[in-house]
Amino acid sequence: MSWADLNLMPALPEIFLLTALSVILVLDLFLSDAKRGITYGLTLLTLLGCAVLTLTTWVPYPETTFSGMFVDDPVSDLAKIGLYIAVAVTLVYTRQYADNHGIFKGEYYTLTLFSLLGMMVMVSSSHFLTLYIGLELLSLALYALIALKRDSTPALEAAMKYFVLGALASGMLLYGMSMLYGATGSLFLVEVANDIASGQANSMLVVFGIVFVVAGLAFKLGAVPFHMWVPDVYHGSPTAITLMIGAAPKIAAMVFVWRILAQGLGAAVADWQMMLVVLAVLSMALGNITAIAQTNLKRMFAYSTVSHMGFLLVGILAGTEAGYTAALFYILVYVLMSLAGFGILLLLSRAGFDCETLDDLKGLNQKNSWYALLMLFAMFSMAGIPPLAGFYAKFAVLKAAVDVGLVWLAVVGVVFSLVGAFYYLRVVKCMYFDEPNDEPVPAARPDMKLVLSLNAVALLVLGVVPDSLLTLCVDAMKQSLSVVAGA
Amino acid sequence: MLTLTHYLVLGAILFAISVLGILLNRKNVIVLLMAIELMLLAVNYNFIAFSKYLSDTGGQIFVFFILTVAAAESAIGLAIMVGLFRNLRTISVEDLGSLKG
Amino acid sequence: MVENLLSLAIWTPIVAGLLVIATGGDKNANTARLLALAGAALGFLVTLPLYTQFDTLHGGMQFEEKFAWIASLNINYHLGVDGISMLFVILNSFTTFLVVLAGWQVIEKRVAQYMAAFLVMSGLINGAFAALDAVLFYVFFEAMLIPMYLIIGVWGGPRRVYASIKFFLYTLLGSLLMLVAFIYLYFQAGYSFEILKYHTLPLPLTAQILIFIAFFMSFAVKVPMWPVHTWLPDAHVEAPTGGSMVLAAITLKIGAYGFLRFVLPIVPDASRELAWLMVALSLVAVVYIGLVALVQTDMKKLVAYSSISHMGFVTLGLFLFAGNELNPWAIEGAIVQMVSHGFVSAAMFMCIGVMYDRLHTRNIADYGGVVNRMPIFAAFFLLFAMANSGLPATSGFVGEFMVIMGALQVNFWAAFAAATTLIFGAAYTLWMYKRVVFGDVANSHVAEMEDVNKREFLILAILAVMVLGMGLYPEMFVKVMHVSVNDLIAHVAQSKL
Amino acid sequence: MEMKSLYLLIALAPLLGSALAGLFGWAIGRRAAHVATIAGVMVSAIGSAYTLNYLLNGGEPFNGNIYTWLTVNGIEYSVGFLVDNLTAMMMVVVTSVSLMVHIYTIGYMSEDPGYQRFFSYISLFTFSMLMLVMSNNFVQLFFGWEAVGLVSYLLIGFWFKKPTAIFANLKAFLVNRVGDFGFALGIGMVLYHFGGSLNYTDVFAAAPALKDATIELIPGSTWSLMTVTCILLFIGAMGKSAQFPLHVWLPDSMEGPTPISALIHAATMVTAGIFMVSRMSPLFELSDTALSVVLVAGSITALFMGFLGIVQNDIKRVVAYSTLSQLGYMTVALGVSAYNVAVFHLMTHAFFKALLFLAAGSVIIGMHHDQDMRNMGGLRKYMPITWITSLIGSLALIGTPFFAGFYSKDSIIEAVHASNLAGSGFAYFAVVAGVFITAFYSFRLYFLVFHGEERWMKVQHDDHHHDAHDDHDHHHGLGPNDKPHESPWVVTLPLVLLAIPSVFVGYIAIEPMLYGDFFKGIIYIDHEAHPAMATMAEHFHGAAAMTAHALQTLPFWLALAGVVTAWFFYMKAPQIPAAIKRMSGPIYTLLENKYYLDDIYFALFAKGSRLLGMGFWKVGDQALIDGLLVNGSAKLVGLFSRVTRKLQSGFIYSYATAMIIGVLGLMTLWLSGVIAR
Amino acid sequence: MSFQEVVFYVLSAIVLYSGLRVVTAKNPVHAALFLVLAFFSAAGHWLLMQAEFLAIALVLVYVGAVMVLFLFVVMMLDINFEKLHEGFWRHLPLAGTVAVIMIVEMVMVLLSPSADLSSMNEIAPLAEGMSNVRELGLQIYTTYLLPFELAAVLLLLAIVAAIALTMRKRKDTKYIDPAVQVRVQRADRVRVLKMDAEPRANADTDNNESAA
Repeated sequence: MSWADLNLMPALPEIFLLTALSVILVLDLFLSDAKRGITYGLTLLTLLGCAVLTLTTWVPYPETTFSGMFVDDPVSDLAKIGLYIAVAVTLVYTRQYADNHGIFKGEYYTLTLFSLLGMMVMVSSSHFLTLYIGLELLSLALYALIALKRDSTPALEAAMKYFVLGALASGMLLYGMSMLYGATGSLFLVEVANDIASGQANSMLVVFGIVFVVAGLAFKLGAVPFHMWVPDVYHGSPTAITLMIGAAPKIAAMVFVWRILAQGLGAAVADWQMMLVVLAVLSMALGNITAIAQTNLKRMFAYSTVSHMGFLLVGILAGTEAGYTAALFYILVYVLMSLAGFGILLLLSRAGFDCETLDDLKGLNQKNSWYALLMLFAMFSMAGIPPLAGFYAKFAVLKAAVDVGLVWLAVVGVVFSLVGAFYYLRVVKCMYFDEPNDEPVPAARPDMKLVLSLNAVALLVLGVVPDSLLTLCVDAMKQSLSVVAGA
Repeated sequence: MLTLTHYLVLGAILFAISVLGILLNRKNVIVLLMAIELMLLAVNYNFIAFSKYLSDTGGQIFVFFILTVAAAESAIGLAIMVGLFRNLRTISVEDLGSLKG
Repeated sequence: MVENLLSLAIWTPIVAGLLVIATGGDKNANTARLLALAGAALGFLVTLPLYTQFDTLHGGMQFEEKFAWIASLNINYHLGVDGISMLFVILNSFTTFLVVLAGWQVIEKRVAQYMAAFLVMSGLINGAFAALDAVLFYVFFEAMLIPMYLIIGVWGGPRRVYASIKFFLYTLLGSLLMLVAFIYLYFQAGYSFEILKYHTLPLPLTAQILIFIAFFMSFAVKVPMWPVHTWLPDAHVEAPTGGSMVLAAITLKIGAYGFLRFVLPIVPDASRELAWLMVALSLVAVVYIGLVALVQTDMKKLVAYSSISHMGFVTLGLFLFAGNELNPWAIEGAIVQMVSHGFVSAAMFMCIGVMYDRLHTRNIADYGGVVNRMPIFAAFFLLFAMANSGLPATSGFVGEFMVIMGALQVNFWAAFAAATTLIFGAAYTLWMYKRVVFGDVANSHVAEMEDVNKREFLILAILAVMVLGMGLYPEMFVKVMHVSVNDLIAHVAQSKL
Repeated sequence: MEMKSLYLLIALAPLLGSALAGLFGWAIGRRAAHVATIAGVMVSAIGSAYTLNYLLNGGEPFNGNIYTWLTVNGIEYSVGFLVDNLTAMMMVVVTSVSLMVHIYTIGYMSEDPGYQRFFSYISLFTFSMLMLVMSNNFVQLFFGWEAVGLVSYLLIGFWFKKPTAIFANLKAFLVNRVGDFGFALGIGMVLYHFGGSLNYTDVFAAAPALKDATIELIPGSTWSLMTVTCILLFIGAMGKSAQFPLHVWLPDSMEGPTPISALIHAATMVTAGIFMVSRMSPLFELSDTALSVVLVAGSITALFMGFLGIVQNDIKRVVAYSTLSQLGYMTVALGVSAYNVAVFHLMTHAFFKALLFLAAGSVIIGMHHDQDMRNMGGLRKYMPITWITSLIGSLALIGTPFFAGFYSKDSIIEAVHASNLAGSGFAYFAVVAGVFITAFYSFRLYFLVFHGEERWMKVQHDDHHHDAHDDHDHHHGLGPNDKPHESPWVVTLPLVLLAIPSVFVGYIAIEPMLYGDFFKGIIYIDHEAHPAMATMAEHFHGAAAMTAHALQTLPFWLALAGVVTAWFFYMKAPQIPAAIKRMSGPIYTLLENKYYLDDIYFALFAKGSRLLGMGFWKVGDQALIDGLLVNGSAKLVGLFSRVTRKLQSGFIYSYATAMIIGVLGLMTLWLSGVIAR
Repeated sequence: MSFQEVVFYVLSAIVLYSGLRVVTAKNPVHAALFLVLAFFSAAGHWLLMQAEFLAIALVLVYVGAVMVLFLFVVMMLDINFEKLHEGFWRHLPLAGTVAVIMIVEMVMVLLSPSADLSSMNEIAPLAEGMSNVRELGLQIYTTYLLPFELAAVLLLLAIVAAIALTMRKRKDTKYIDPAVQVRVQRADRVRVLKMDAEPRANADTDNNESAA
C-alpha cells in the first residue's frame, strides 16, 4: 500500500471536520468570552461544510478506503446527514441555554465536534477497531461535555456514572470482539460476515462473543438491563447536554449496532435474535412503565428513550432488510422527536431556571399556544399516534416483526406503547388542561424559534407524507446491503 | 505445552475477577475503575492469544489501541473524579445517589 | 360531476380548521366562529353530491380515488364509498355543522382552537369512512383521538382529565391491536393494504379468530360494547356539548362501521363462530345498560348509557347469522340505527347542552318544570326523547324495529331480549323527561331559565326535521345501501377457510 | 284514484289542523286554533260518513299504497290504506266522537292556558287513530298504535304541573310499551313466518297454510306458530285495550282533561286492541289456545274491574272502571270468535261511553272541577241536559233493552253462552255477573250525582283527591253557597248529539253488523270450530224480537236488580254501604287498593328494575369493570412503576450489577439454548 | 511440564492473586500497586507468547503512566478508605456467586468440545527477519493508518477534555506574570504617601460616649 493508493474522497467529510475542529480549537483560544459567538458560528459552518461534502461525495453504493476499514455507503451518508442536522439543531437550541448556564465555552463546541467525529467514524467503520475507537471518541467527548458544567454536582455525578458504566460496557464489548476475532481470525466486518456465512468460523466462539457484543451494544442504545445510566445521565446533565446525548448519538448507535449485527454478524441472526427479543421486551416494558412514575420531564424522556430503543430493537432483530430499514427510519424520526421535545424544554428555560418538571409546562397553551402545539406534535409523535411521524416509525418496525413471524412481539410492543401513551398524554394534559402558573415564557432567539417550529412541524409533515424519508431509508439500506451480500 | 485454551481460560478468570471487583466494591469508584482495567487486561489476553495462535497481527494491534484508549479514558475519568471530589469532598459511591428513581 | 369529491369532503374541513386556528387568540373569536361556520357549511355542501350522484344500483365502491401515498410501504391514498359508508360521510359533515353552531356562544375560551378541533376531526372522520386502504383508515381512525382528547380535556367538565385520558387509552388499546392485525393481513394478502383485497383473502379459522379478536378490541371499544364501554359515560359527561354530539353521533359509528367493513367481510367464518358472543354482548348492552341508564342521576350519563344501549342494537343487527347468511333486516336495520342514532343522540345531547348552558348542572334533581319556562324547548326535547325511546315515525323506531324483525328471524329469544328496549328505553328516557321537564317550576334557578334562542332553535329544528324525515321516509336512506348490503351478505355467506 | 285522495284528505286534514294549532297556535290565537282543528276533523268526519255510505252502497273497498316506506330484501313496505266496512265504521266512530269532543272542548277547556295545545293534541290524536284504523299493513298499524299512545301520554300529562298527572302519563306509556313489546314481536313472527310481507292481504292469504305449523322456541318443546303469533299480538291489544293484567294505566289516565278521557280512554284508542284483533280474525281463528287466552283475559277484566267501579268515589274513575269492564266484554266477544259482536259493542260503547264521560265532564265543570261524588247530589235541577243525557248513557251502558248497549252486550252474553271454547264457562259467569255490577255502579254514580241531597253545601273543602296535593291553577270545587250551572251549549250540544246514537245505533246496526253482510270478507270466522255466531244467528229474528225477548232473560233482571240495589243503597238507606264497608273490611280494602296490583307492579317492576340497574351500575360497571379491570390495571401499572422505579437506586454499583446480571442472563439464556440443541 | 508451562502457571498464579487483591484490598493504594503487579505478570505472559512489543508497551503505558495517574489521584484526594470498604463482606456471597457462575459458564464454553480450540494449539514462529515490533509497526503505519490517526485524535480529545475539566482560573491564586515583572517601573513599586497624624485613641471613646 502506498499513499497514492489511498483514496481520501470517501472520508472527506471527516477530514474536513477534523481540520475545521483543529482550526476552531486554536482560534477559540484567541477569542474573548464576548466573541464566543464566532466559535458558535464557525461550528455551524463546519457542519454545513460537512453536509456539503457528504452530499457531493454521495454515491449509491459502498466505497471503502483505508484498507477497507472505512466505508462510505448510503446508510452512512444518510446517517451523517442526520447527524449534522441533529448536532446543528442541538447547537441552535442550546445557544441561549449554554449562555445562561455557563457552558458557553469554546470547549463546548470543540468537544461537540469531537463527538461528532466519533459518531461519523462509528457509522463509517467496517472494522472492529475503528468502530471501537469511534465509539470511544464519542463517549469520551460526551463524558467531558457532561462534566463541563464543573460546579454542578448532578452533572458531575452523571458524568461519573456514565463514565464508569461506559467503561464497563466497553470492556464487555471488547471481550465480545475478542471472541469474534478468535472465531473468525479477522477484525474486518466483511470477513467476519463471510467466515460466519461460509461456516468457517468457530460457531461456539461466535455466539459466545455475540453475548458480550450484544451487551455492549445494548448499553450504547440504553436497552434494559443495560439502560440504567440513561435516566441519571439525562437527568443530571444540563438540558443542553442531555439533548446532545439524546439526539445525534442515537443515530450513530443505531448504525453502529446495524454494522456489527447486520453487516458483521448477519449470518448469525438466529443467535442474536432471541437475545434482542429479551432486551426489546424488557426495554419496552420497563421503559414505559417506569416513565409513568416520573415527574421530571428529562427523566421521563430518558425512560421513554429506553422504551423507544426497545422498539428500535424489534426492527433490528427482525434481521431483514425491511427490519433494518425500519430501524433506520425509526431512529431518524426518534431523533427528530427528541429534538423537538427537548427543544421546548430548552426554550422555556432561562438563567436560573430549568424547565424540567411536568409542573413547569402547566397551562402552556394559554401562555403560548404555538409552543404548546409544537410540544403536542412531539408528544403524540412519540406516542406513535398518526398522523405524526412517530406512527410510521412504529408501524414500519411492527411490520418488520410480523414479517418474520413475531406477531406476539408486535402485540407486546403495542400493549406497552399503550402504557407509554399515558405519560405522553399527561404532558399534553399539563399543557392544555391545567391552569397556567406564574412562570412567564422567556423570550427566545428567533433562529431557535424558527428551527424549533420547523422541527416540530416536520413531524406532522413527515406524518402526512412520510414517503420521502422512508424511500431514502429504503434505498440507502438496499444499496448498502446489496454489495455486502454480494461480496 | 501451552495452548490457546490456557490463555483464554486465564482471561476468562481475570474477567470474572474484575466482575467480582465491580460487585464487591460498592463504594470505591477508584477500585471500580481498576477492576475495569483488569477487565481490559483480560480482553488483551484474548486478543494477543488469538493473534498469536491465528498468526494474525490484527489482535495485537487492537491491544495496542486498547492501551492507548484506556490511557485517554483514564485521564478523562480521573479528571471527572477530581471535579467531583472538589464539589462533593468524597468519591464514595454512596454519595453519588442524588439522581435516582 | 366533480372529481375528488371524497378528498374534498376530507380536506375542506381540515383546511378550514387550520385557517380557523390561524386566527389566533380570543381577540378574533368572532372571525374564528364565522370562518368555522363557513368551513363547516362548505364541508357539508361538498358531501351532498355524494348522495345525489350516487349510483344506487352499483354495489361496489364509488367516487374512488387512488394514488400511491407511501410507496415504500405499499400504502395507497385510496378512497371510495359504497352505499354503507356514504351515508356516514354526509352524516358526519352534517353533524359538524350543527356542532359549530352549538358551540357558537357557549364556548368563550379558546374559541378558535375549539372550532378548529371539530373541523379537523370532521375531516379525519370522513377519511376514516372513505378510506379503502387499511393504513389510511388507521391513520384517520386514530388521528381523530387527538382532537377529541383535547376537546374533552380542554373544554370539558370537572373530571375531564380522567375522562379524556381514559377515553384515549381505551380506544388506543383496541386500535393498536387492529394495527397488528392489519400488518398480518398485509403479508397474507401478498403485500397489500387494500381493504378490498382483504375481503377476498382466504384465511384459516385460527387466524380468523385471532384477527377477529384484534378487530373486536378496536371496534368494540369504539362502539362501545359491554364490557368495554365504561369510557363512554365518563367521556360524554365531561365533554362539552359539541364533543358529546360528535362522540355519540359519529365516532361510535366508526366502531360499528369497522365491524361492517372489516370484521364481517374479512373474517366471516370467525364472525360466524363468534356471532353468539357478539349477540350475547349486544343483548347485555341492550338490557343491562338499559337498566343502568334507568338509575342515572346525571342527564348526560343517562343519555350516554342510552347510547350504549342503542349501539347494542347495531352490533346485534350486524351479527345475526342464520346458518351462513346474515339477515338483511338486521344488517340494514343496524345501519339505519347507526344513522338514526346519529341524529337522535346528537339531538339529546344538544338538548341537555341547552339546559346545561342555563343552569350549569346536569343533575336531574336540579331540574323540574322546565316546560313552564321553556315550552318550545320542551316540545323539541319531547320529540327527541320519543325518538330515543323508539317511537314510530321517528328515526329511532326504524332501526330498532328492523333489528328486532331481523333478530326474530334468527333467534326468537334474542329478539325477545332486544325488544325489552321498547320498555326500558321508554322508561329511562321518559322518566328523565318527566323529572326534568314536567312538573311545576322546581326552584328559583329553573324559574330564571329562558327559552331557546334562534341559534338553538335552528339546530334543534334541523335535527327534528331529520329525525322525523328519517322516521317517515327511511327508504331515502335505505335505498342507497341495498346493493352494498346484499353484496356483503352474499360475501359473508361464503366461507373463506 | 279519487277515493285514494279522499282517504288521504280524511287522514291528513286533522294533522293539518293539529299542526296549525300546535305550531302556530301562539300566533293565530285560541279561536283560530279551534276553528282550524274542528274544520279538519269536520272534513274527516264528513269524508268518513261519505265513505261509509259509499261502501254500504256497493262501493269497492280500497286497498292501496301511498308511498314506499322501506324496502328490505327486495320486498316493499309501504304506507297504505285499507278501507273496507270495518275501517269505514271505525272511521265514522272515531271522527264523529272526535268532532263531538272537539266542540265540547271549546267549553270545557275555555279557561285553560294550554287551549291551542289541547286542540292540537286531540287533532293529532284523530290523525293517529285514523292512520291506525285505515292501515293496510302491520307497520303502519304499529305506527298508529304508538302514535295514539304518544298522544295519550301527552294528554294524560296535559296538566304537567300536576305530579299525579305526569306520574299517570308515564305509567300509561310504559304499561302500553309492555303491550307493544309483545305486539312488535308478534309482527316479527308475522313477518318471518308469513312470507315476508306485512300487508294484511298477503298475511291473511298465507295464514291458513300455516294452521298446523309449529316452531321450537325452547329447544325440545314445540309450539303452535299461530298460537304464539296471536298471543303476542294480543299482548299488544292487552296493553292498548287495558286488559288484565296490563289494565293498570287506564284508571290513572283519568288525570287528563275529561274530553280526552271520553275520546281516547273510552271511545277510540282503548278499542284499538279490539279493532286489531278483529282485523286479525283470520289469524286468531286458527288458534283455539290463543282465543282461550283472549277469552280468559277478557272475562277477568270484565268482572274484576267492575268490582273496582263500586268503591270509587271519583266520578271519572267510576266511568273509567266501567270502561275497563266493557273492554273486557269486548275482549270476551273476541275470545268466542264473535268479532263482529265485539266491534258492534265497540261502536255502541264508543257513543254511550263518550257521552258518559262528557257528561261527567259537564258535571265537573258544574262542580268547578271537583270530581268527588260524595260532594255532589241533586244536580238534576241545576244541570238538566247533563242529567238527561247521563241517564240515557247509563241506561245504554247497563243494557237496558232498546238502548244501544243492550244489543251489543246481550249479544256478547249470548255468544259466550253459545261458545264451547275452553274458559267459556268462567267467561259466561263473568259477563253475567258483570251485568249486575255494571248496573249497580252505574246507577250508584247516577244517584249520587243527580239525586239526593245537595252535599256540596255541607262539605268543608279539603283536598280529597286521593293524593292530590298539587295546586294547579284550576280552582277546586264549589263553595257552600255556590250553585252549579248547566254548562254552555258547546258542552251540552255534543252530549245531545252523542245521546242520539246511544239510543238508536244498536237497534239499527245489529242486524247488518252481526248477521248481515257488513263484515263479509273482512272478519273471518271458522264456524265449524267456533259455532257461537252461527248459533246466535239461528236464534236471531230481528232487533225488535230481541228486545222483546230480553224481558225473559237473566241479564235484564240482573241489570234491574243492580239499579234497584243502587237506588236502595244510595237513596233510601245510605247507611247500608257504610255498614257493608265496615263488615267486609279486608275485601273492601282489597278493592279500594285495586287488588294491590299497582303496588305489586311498582315494587316488582319499577323498584325492581331500578334496584337491578343500580346493582349493575354500582357493582358491574363501577366496581368490577371500572374499578377492577380499568382502574385496577392502571393501578397495577402504577404499582409496577413504583417498584421498577426503586430499581433505579441511583448507585453506580447497582447499575453495574444490573449490567453484569444482564450479561450473565444472556449467556445463560444462550447456554441453555446450546444445551437444548 | 515444560519450562514455559512452569513460567505460565507461576505467572498465572501471580496475576490471579494480584487481580484478586486489587478488588479486595482495603486501601486503594494497595490495590493500585497490586494492579501494577498484575500488569507486570501479564507482560510476562505476553512475552511467553512472543508479543514483546505489547509486553513492553503495557509496562510503559500502564505501569508508567496510567497507574501513576491513579496513584496520583488516590493520594491527591483526601479519602477515608475505611468508609469506602464498609459492607465489603456483606456483598461477598452474592458477588462471589455471580463471579463463580460466570467463571463456570465461560470456562464451560471455552473447554467445550464444540468450541474446538484444540485445532490451533501452536504459535506459528515468525518469518525470518521479522520481529514482533517490526511486524506491528508495518501494520500500524499502513493498514491501520486510520485507527492510528484516530487514536491521535482521541488523545487530543483527552487533553482538551482533561484541561477543560480541571483547569481553573481561580481568583485567589497568587499568579505572577513574568512579563509584567520584567517591565516593572519604579513608580509601580514605590508610592510615597503623605498621611495626617493619627488622632489619639481616646478621641474615639469620647465620640462614643457622646453618641451614647
